[in-house]
Amino acid sequence: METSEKSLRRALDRLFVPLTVGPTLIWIAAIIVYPTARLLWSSLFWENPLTRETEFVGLRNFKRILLDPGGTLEVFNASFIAFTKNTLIYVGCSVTLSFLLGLGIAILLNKDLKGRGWFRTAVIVPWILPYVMSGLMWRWMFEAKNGAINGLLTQTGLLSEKIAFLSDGTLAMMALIIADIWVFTPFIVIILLAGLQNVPEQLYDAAEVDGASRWSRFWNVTYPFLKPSILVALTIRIIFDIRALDLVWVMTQGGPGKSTEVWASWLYRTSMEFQRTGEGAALGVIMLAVTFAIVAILYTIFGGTPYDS
Amino acid sequence: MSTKDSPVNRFADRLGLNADDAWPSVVRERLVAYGLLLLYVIVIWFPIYYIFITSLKTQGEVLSLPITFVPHDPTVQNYVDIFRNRPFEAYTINSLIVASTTTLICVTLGTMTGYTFSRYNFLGNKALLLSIVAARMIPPIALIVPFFQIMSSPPLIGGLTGNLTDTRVALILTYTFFNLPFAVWIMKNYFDGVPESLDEQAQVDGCSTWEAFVKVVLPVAKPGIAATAILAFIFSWNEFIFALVLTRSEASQTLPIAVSLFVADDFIDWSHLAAGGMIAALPGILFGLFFQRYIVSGLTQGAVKE
Amino acid sequence: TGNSDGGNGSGNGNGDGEMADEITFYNAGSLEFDQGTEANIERFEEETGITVNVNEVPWANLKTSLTTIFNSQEPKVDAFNGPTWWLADFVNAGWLEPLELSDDHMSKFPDSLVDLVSFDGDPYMAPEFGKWGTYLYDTEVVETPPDTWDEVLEMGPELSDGSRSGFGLTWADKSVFTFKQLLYQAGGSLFNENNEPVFAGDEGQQVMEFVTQLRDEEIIPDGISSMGEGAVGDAFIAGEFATVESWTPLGSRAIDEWGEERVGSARPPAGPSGRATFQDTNGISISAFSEKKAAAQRFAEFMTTRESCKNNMLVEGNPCVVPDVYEDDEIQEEYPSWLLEDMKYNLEHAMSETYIQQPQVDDYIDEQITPALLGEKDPQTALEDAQENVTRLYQDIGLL
Amino acid sequence: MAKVRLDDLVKRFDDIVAVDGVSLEIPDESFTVLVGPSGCGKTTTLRLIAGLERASDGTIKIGDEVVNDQRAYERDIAMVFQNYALYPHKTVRGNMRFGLEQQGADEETIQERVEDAANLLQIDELLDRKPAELSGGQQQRVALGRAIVRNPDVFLMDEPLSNLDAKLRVQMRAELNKLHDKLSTTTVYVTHDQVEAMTLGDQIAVMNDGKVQQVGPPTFVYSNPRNMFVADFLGSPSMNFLEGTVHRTDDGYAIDLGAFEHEVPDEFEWALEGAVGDDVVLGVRPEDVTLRPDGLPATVNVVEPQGEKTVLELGLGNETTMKASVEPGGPIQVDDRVSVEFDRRSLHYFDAASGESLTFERAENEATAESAEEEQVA
Amino acid sequence: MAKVRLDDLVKRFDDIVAVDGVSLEIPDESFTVLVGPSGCGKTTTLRLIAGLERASDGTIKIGDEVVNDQRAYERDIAMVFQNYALYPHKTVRGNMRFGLEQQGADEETIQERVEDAANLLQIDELLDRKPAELSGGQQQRVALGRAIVRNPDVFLMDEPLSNLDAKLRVQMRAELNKLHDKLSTTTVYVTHDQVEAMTLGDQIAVMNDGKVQQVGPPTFVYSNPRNMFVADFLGSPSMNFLEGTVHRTDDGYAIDLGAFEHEVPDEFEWALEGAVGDDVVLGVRPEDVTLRPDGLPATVNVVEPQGEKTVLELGLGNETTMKASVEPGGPIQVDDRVSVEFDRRSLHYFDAASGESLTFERAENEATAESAEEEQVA
Ligand SMILES: Nc1ncnc2c1ncn2[C@@H]1O[C@H](COP(=O)(O)OP(=O)(O)OP(=O)(O)O)[C@@H](O)[C@H]1O
Ligand SMILES: Nc1ncnc2c1ncn2[C@@H]1O[C@H](COP(=O)(O)OP(=O)(O)OP(=O)(O)O)[C@@H](O)[C@H]1O
Ligand SMILES: [Mg+2]
Ligand SMILES: [Mg+2]
Repeated sequence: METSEKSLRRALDRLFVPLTVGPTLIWIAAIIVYPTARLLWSSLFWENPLTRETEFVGLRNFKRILLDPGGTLEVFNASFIAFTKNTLIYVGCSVTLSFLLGLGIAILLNKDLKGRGWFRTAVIVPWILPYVMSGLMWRWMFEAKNGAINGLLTQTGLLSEKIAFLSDGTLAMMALIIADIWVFTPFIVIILLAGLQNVPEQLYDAAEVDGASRWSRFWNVTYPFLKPSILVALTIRIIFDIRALDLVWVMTQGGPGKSTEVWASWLYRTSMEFQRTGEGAALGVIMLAVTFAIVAILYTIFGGTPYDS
Repeated sequence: MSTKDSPVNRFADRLGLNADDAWPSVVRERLVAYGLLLLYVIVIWFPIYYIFITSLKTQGEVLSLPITFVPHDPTVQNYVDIFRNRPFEAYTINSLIVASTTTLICVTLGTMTGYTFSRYNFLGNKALLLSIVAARMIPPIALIVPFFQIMSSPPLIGGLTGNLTDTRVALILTYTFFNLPFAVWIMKNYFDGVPESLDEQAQVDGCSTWEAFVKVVLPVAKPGIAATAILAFIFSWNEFIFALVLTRSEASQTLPIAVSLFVADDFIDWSHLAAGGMIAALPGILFGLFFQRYIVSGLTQGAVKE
Repeated sequence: TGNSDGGNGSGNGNGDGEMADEITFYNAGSLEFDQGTEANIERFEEETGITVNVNEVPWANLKTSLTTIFNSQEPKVDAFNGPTWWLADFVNAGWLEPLELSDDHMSKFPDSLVDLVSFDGDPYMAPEFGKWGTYLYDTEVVETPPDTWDEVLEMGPELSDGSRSGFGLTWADKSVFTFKQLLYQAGGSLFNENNEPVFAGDEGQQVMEFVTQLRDEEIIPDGISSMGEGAVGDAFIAGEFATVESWTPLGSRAIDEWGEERVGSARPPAGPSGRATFQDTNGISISAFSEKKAAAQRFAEFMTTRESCKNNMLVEGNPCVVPDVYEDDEIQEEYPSWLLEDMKYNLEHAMSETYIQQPQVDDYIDEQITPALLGEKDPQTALEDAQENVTRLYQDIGLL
Repeated sequence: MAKVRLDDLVKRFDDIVAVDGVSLEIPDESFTVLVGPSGCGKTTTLRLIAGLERASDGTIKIGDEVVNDQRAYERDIAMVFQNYALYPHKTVRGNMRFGLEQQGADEETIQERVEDAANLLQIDELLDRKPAELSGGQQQRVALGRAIVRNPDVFLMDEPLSNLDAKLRVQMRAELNKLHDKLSTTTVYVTHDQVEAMTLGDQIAVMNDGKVQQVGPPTFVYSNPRNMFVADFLGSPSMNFLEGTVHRTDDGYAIDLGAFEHEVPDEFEWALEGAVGDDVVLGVRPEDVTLRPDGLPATVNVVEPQGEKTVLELGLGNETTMKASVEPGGPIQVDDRVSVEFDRRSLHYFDAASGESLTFERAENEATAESAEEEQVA
Repeated sequence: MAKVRLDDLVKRFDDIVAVDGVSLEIPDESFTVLVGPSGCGKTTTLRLIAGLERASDGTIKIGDEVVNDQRAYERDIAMVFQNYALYPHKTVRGNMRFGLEQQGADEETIQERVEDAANLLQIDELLDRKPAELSGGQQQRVALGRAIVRNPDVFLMDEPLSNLDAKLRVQMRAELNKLHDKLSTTTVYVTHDQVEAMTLGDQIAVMNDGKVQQVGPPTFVYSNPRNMFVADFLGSPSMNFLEGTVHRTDDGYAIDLGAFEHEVPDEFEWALEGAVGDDVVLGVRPEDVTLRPDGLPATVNVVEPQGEKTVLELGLGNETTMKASVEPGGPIQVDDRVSVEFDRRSLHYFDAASGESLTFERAENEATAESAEEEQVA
């Protein structure tokens, strides 16, 4: 009796690893591996929207997404070029600007200030609000007639005419970028702040004793330690922005015209609205590849810690 | 010091702005830092303020000009309306169920798996861990089609009738996709920081591996679990795109969808939208105010480590 | 197009005989913004005792939702409110139940509209309310509105100055609708009887030429916004356009903002072939998989009676698709008669086409003509590219 | 309480052999200290005894039972970790109770034992605090208390004092001593601090490179190191080593140490008999180097006053330096010329090639004989 | 090189007064050690001299200049930190160059100085490695090298050896000594290790609670502590303290210590003249407690053999215990009854209330007189 209890205990103990890891692996296989496999699979098929029949088409979906259908005048599909450009502008501007802003705020927050906790709380909040709510909130801010920005600008006399921000391609992109910066800067702040706090305090002292100026201290002490955080901040930020649809969807739906159509909204539209699931999947695969490529590039630039030899 | 014991000086003292104990340039820097931070906070909170006051305005005031930055006649009518005229109760309940179930699953699995990854050197654990990290990089939007297909095809297992679209189950399954790898990662990094000698002490004290895990490691890991749970909850609570694709009725629609429903083809009901938005934003704001520490630590554990 | 849903449910479905006491109705967006529909549903519930469970789905998501439900043949939805663009696809897939609407019921709509919603002689959608072309001008700037395209081009430069453009064209967010309206005015169409795209023909070229001239003469503003954005309405109201070719709801909105005096209405400037406008109707259809078809039929009929139509226009201002209603006293009281007269005229001259994969086709056209209209692409090539894409799509599908 | 016996114990981690054939008898009620430099395998040995690692080879006996296959929770041991490993979420009382609760002891016993241990360690007043509210020394006591209440067969301690500051460490050392006198539980104690080892152990086992170099009572090992490693490791400053070649002289043996010639005293001649012509190493502890007239001439290079003693670094000839520990307060200054002599009784000779002591064997035999005598007397 | 002078230096952190009126003269070319228990303000004092903290009050002079308002980078100092604070991403060379680069030195000078310093410290071969590839001792050398190349007015060192293991620490201590002999740069050195302080300093300043307790040459301070704190802090094991009341006897003074009566030797009578009836504390260092027949009877409680010496804990009477440091290898065992005597020359008397030494004043005067004499001779 007692021995059987003992041996049961021992048996359970032996099974600790499979029992704790197994369910998660199965779960992940079901929820990540399987869909990913399906994505790759369906990128090779065409589904007839009328008959719902599927047909293996090889790489045709990729060709349709990437290349000029006629193949006569231009090599690349005009939409692909246009939306890639939009995506580049959107991701490029918002990542760059939010990174610089976030770095500044992180440096300020890293100072020995009383009430730092409160500032940090206040700074974080935009990131943890639902994107839909943030997107709509900014749509409301930019609204042509009753929006707060037009209100502020005209009621203070800075502007004589109200601007229909979201009706103009360039301004709409700008509005999107601003909203994106608003939402994601806190993330940069948190990550960079963690990096800043990793810098051993004594190195600053050492540099000061060594006679280093502020700028020299930043490059010689702060930056090497910040690099891993920069890597994380940029990687996550960029791959997040490439995939992020929420803000675009609620603020502009890719409009006006297609001036804010980015890869994510294009993918959504292609597969959900036009039911071209094969091409949507192909686009998904392309995004996947680009994401991994970007991560690889960022790693080569910012990879490694200051302690690496 | 006592000669200038005015309230202003004492306040400056509290903020570390007293030039007596610090270098003048440091004091100047601090002053500038306070100024800039304050400005930044005001700027980024202004939209939240604006949508908040919009939620307290009548529709008339919202649409009237000039724009008011303090509501003339603040009212909670919008909040009452959305709960009375629209199924906001159902949306809220959906959001709560989906977010908390997802959190529960992710925390349970993430904790167990994270612990084992942190402590054991089993066959292929490095590769498995790496693939979990890689899984976090898959753009969810790319998987929207497969998810949609899977959820809308008849279930493989179980005797449930119909497919999973428009059920909370579909959302929960989907959200674990975002959150589970993240949870495993946070918890693994957290456990890496819990001295292994604690588990060993527990074993020496007569605990089997399971008992040591449950009785000693888990209680010690509470802050890590809290961080994981809060982030998983927030992510699930806020998610929009998958909910948009996978839900279609109040049987499963969550608050973000509910808020987007105020956007009609040619008209947006801003005052009610604002009220709905504030409800949807509530957990975020509350968590931000009270659990900022956990959010930051979870994020840094989950993102920065290695 | 094969219509095989006869055997699918309606014949032997239990729904036909007894009347269910509730139905599920999918509505695009929240009912709150469809007060007309809401009011009519209330009336329906009162009169019939059938409860209508309204399911609000975001507009952008409605088609996906319905597609999934129909794909899995679920009886989740009985009736829904949608635009005509999906009709062809849905009917083709056998997802919709033909409506049992009497000739009497249907004959009150303009013929072109009845054509639009009928396949093989059966109506599949009961037209509920519509949006179609309208032409408005600012009486403070324009005395006599231009009557033809040529006159637009003539008068345009005078009407335009620094902050104002002479002519605005808009169908909210859909430049392709603008294109279609002009195409019909030029006497063209997107497709011929054999489902072959023909919009790159002469008429299409005339449209592109016309618009290009407008741009060259700076009669329409530069930039994308001029080509398709609800905000053109805002701009018109802000006084940035002397005249605007837009859609019906803008009329009542302008009157609300400006008062009746300032708003001028006219029939659209005639193109080479006439004054056709573009019809974009919303209506009610019934799922082939519904288990409550009888009640749903009753609902579809009720919601589209003359009475309901009128009511909807009174409550919400949704333009009614029954020409007769524009003579009605109550309506006459609510809106200025000169506006009603033009609306009725335009309704009766509205044109439209239904075709397979309409959103996709429209997107192909849109994606080509937008750069063309912005001067970034040769109009001829653009139309041809679009046509080529559509052709390829139809070949893929097996229509061609 | 029980004796512990390790036989040819081996533990490999991948390529590393952390413990390389350790055989060790830990008598019942003894206080055995494993001492050695960092990385020599002390901790691993202790963890093998605890059951926290599984032996790659060899056997571990606790009492008369081979416990190789038992996990830690199945063995009746208690362990004190270097960082104390107190459960941060439990109070001191909770920490101390936990082991007993796991054993299923009844409430009464638990309370009694906890009270007793707390009394013994003078932590009664801390029972309701959490570990974070305790000082290092107090945490240390709680960790001990947690082990004591269990009343296990064996106590295992892994550098339990190394996180304490110097004063406290000295104090706790004395308390550990008293505690063991009181409880007499078999204890295996790991440290890399030779003073701690010498002070605490009934028996010390000096380890290096995964192997036990020498086992024995501390003073015996100190004065009779088996090889150069042990000689060097114990004692601070370390033993001075002088290398040279043995040759015969008229009245015995001498070693040519370069700077001077060392005549081997009569009592060590037996050891060098077989080593003529070999390289040997003479070992002299600094405290056995005394300043006395008529000795070897030397120059003072460094003077390190340490309070109770002063350590000199002396230069003999050009290359050779050695340390001497002298009475403090003398007038000696850097660059003074002095004359030194070695305490003849405490000289050590090692084989230069193997590092093995040449004098050890006889010393051990003598010790064994002595203890045998003692036992007979007792 | 320059002397450093602190006058009434105060540093407050919010409510904490970390440095509380420190006045200290650090002569040019001296090696001054600040020593004291954890938290006593040593580091803060050093950082004030470095210019890493701003003084709340008082003045700091380097050379003849008041530097209170200069930041660290404006002062000509170099600092060695406890954990070395090497730039982990720079090579050893890069680390050593950095300070000179920042000063704008020309390439030639930089290379020359780096080479020289590397030679001096025997780290030439490590110049192209990164800190992570170095052992603790090597890192320590690099940190020193970084300071040396600067050729500053003052070296500041904050526990530079505390991260090294015992053997290495002893070795580096000797090297620091030699280095200072060679370079003669004024050095301020912080440690909490009294042995280190005694060994290294020309002058030690014992600190406690933000105040300097005593300044002087190490051996002088060791044998003439100004108060009980200093007496207790220096020496291991610590000085034994025995408290009692002074009363007159026929031929002088005696102190009733409970367990026994202590007769004050003649040479200390002057110190106790004014203390009759007061509570005083007798201080005896363990090495001054000798086992000799006909002394005070005592019982051995604990025997701690430490190799070169053995420490005994002795019980005198019921309550009083004291430690004695005796020659190792004796036959003494626990519970033996022994008899002890104190070395009469090395007794210390303190006022029990204030802790101040009663004998210190005269000792200081004597020392001053002596050194004045010496100076006259020189
Ligand atoms: N889990 C492990 N995996 C791989 N190698 C290990 C492991 N544990 C210990 N080792 C190696 O085994 C050797 C002995 O380690 P051990 O911890 O027993 O030394 P130690 O004597 O306790 O040293 P210290 O005084 O530094 O604690 C070392 O080389 C160490 O690196
Ligand atoms: N930046 C600071 N802010 C607040 N208090 C401080 C700060 N630096 C030091 N203190 C406090 O000042 C006192 C003296 O600290 P300091 O570091 O000088 O001690 P220390 O003698 O160097 O001790 P240790 O040996 O532990 O290094 C301590 O009580 C410490 O807590
Ligand atoms: Mg160890
Ligand atoms: Mg310090």
